[in-house]
Amino acid sequence: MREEIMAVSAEALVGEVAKLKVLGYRLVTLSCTELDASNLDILYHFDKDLGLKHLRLTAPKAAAVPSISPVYFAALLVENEIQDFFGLRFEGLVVDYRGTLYLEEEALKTPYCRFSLRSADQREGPAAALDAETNHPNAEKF
Amino acid sequence: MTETAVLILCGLIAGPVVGGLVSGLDRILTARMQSRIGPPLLQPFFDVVKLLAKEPLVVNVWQAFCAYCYIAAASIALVLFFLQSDLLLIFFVQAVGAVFLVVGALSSTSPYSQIGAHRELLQILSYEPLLVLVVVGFYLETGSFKLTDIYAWPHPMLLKLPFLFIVLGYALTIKLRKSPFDLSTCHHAHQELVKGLLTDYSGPFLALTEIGHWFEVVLMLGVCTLFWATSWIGMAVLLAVTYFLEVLVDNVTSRMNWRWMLSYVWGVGLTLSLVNLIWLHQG
Amino acid sequence: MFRMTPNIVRNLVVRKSTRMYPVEVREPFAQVRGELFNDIERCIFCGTCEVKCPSQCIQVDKKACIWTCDPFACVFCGVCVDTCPAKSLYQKTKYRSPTGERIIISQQGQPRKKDKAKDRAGESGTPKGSGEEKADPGGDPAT
Amino acid sequence: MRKTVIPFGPQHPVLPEPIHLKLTVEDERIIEAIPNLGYVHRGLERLADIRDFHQMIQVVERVCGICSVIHALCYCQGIEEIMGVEVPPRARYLRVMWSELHRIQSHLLWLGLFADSFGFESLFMQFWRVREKIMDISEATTGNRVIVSVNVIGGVRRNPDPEQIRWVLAQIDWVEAELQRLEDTMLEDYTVKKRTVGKGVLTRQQAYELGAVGPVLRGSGVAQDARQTGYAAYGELHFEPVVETDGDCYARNKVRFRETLASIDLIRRAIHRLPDGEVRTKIKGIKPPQGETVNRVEQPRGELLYYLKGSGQKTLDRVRIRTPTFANIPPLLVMLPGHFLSDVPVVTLSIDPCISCTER
Repeated sequence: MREEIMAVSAEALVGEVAKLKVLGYRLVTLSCTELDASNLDILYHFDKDLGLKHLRLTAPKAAAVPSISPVYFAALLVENEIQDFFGLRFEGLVVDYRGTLYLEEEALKTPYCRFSLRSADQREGPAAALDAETNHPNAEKF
Repeated sequence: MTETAVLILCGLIAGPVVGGLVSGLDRILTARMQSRIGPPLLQPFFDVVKLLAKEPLVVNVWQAFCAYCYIAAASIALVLFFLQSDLLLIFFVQAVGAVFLVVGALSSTSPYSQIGAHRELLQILSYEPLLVLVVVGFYLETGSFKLTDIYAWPHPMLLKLPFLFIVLGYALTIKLRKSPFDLSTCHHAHQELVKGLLTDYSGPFLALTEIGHWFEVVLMLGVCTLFWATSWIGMAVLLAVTYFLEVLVDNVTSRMNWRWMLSYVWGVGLTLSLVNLIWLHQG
Repeated sequence: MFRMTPNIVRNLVVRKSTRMYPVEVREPFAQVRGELFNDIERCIFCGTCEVKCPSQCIQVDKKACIWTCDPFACVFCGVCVDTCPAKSLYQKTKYRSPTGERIIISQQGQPRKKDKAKDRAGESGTPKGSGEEKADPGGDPAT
Repeated sequence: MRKTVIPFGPQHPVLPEPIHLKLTVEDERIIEAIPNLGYVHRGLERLADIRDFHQMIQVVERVCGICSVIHALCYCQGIEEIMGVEVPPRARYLRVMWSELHRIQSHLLWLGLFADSFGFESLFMQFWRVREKIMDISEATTGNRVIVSVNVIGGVRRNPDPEQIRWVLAQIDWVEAELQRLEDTMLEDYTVKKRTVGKGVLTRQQAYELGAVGPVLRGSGVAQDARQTGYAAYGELHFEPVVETDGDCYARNKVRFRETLASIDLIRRAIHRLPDGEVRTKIKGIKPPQGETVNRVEQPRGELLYYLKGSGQKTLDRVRIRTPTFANIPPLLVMLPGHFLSDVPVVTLSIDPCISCTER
């Protein structure tokens, strides 16, 4: 890629993003790619005066990633989308569809992952129940 | 007695036939104004026949009842007009029909239908006072509410009531469901309320409301003829010009909202009526 | 308020923009990518079109020399025509007319031999003299 | 009146495409709008796993019918960048010509739909009548009307001859004349202004922070247009973005109308400077793309972003498409509350929603 890419860790992510916002950057979007069976690669694209800047986060599928939607409201749709398609959890989403933005309740999760496809009945297990408990309170509304 | 029977029959036939033809002409003229070829003249009849042939499906029985009441009231109003009855009575019967249409829409739970019904009530609220003022104008000029007396009046009414004719034009635009007043429902179901008031009417009952609408169109055009009742040619020319202008206005304006309609129709309509009435009174 | 009026009045007098479509059809432009045809006599059954087609609407049976196309899956992109080495594929300038039945175009060709055999057999039944194309109504959507 | 929830869509006659908005209304006034997507989701990004990188051109064209050339252009530019393919100058100019033709037809389509959203049917018909001419130009020069399939990796597939170019110029003159006839109505008519001025206001600050793109962003006074980066031949055509400052539906309407005229101008300039020569670089023998890139172009609806990643195989590892409508939905959610139900179509259409794009 021609532009500058900066690697970030999950802990430092929100801080870095907030810094970029102060500098006057605009969130373009997030791109998620599956690297292997347990890792995802998330690129955060930012733009200022037609120049791009990227943050790269390598996220394990099992762990949740802090949401940047409290900083950039515009991130809510794309984070929900990644949640739908890659099964990654984002913590602290301003509007959390809980994986139903695109998919129906009964649909298989993670349709965009090549390496693993969690089946529907697996989702019903205790892990899913735990997921539901720790969800954002806003989620009840939708 | 036979004369009365013939007149009643005339009214009952003229409503659907003339109304449908006017509607067909309207569609052709609109198409030409938009540089299209448009449908054949008889298309409205084809549409209605197709609707009548459909399986009746009702949201609830009330709605079906209301559709029958609406067409009954609309046809009675037109028959009364053919019988040269009292203008006030005619408008009263017509208003009853309009209200039944609203009640039918309110009886369903669809939000589109509900909001459409509310808007229709607001429309009735805007045009009914204007119609009453037009009738008052006739009374001040001729001294009677009877149609026989108005038709017998020797001078064309338009020369004495020009502003009231414009006011009637507003009412006509609302009644014909044309832009900028096609708020509660419009002819092509392409607005934010889908088909608004008529969303939940379907099949034969939608056909009934359409035929009822034709009766009302003929009635309103009949009221327009009162403004040049002295000669047939005058009547025809007046009707043609009025309807052409209606279609033209429909094609050069966008749909407005009901707040604008209330303020504009009442503001301009009432002012024009008052000016005309005062002028009549002075003269 | 009535700024649209001149346009409206003008439309009343100038020619209409629409036409009575199925009755009156405009002349197609010269380079239009319309319906896809295979000149089966020139086809060498190499299978390039099958590989290149983005909508995978073409199947080529190299051994039996059968060229099959699902015209309903074709997206008229013309990639097969561009890449055909034998130039046997071509597109007419007319579009396929609407139909109520699903059809699969299946053409039987001859393997390329030194001596040109003139007679070709249809795949099954309905042997058309020209052997141009055969439509199986309600054929199995093989794609 | 108590609170009512109105299901606006997914099948609604005013909306050309299926987006579902749950509108909570109180007395016809919107309190809250919640979108729901997924009605036309086709998973085209995943198709990259089974279609090779040449076939993906036809796939990405189908992300959105209205801006197919520009999708293919963005994709091809990305692949060309990874593979290091140089595009011949004539092809770059032709790409500009077809992109701008597509922008015109998309804007004309939108102008018509926008007129329809406030119930101005005859204006709708007029814009679509003019648009038909652009479709004819597309059909005559590329072979297809909407999804024209003219871009390939390394150039373009059609090379119009001088006579065809002259014909295009004549047709474009006709389009410009017709548009000027409609300008007065679209921008000055009392009823049109009444329905659009002050509706759906988005301040400069809001538009920038919510990530709005395209005419929504430029209607709020931010002069940002991906064409300024000078991709294809835009760098040589002295491109200037069209900007309005009011940030309401009327401003966006005006931006799109002026952009349509600007596009006509750009086509003229591109044709005027059209160089001779080849239109396609042969890429036989070059290895399939290996590496990643982000490419941005300007669609009629706004900035389009492609993230492409390949690992030297025939199929790409990842094709990520961020369409402009996707970026414009958060601003829409901010714009809707406070308006009346009758303004919902106007405000919604003012972002030019392309839901098939959004859901890919």
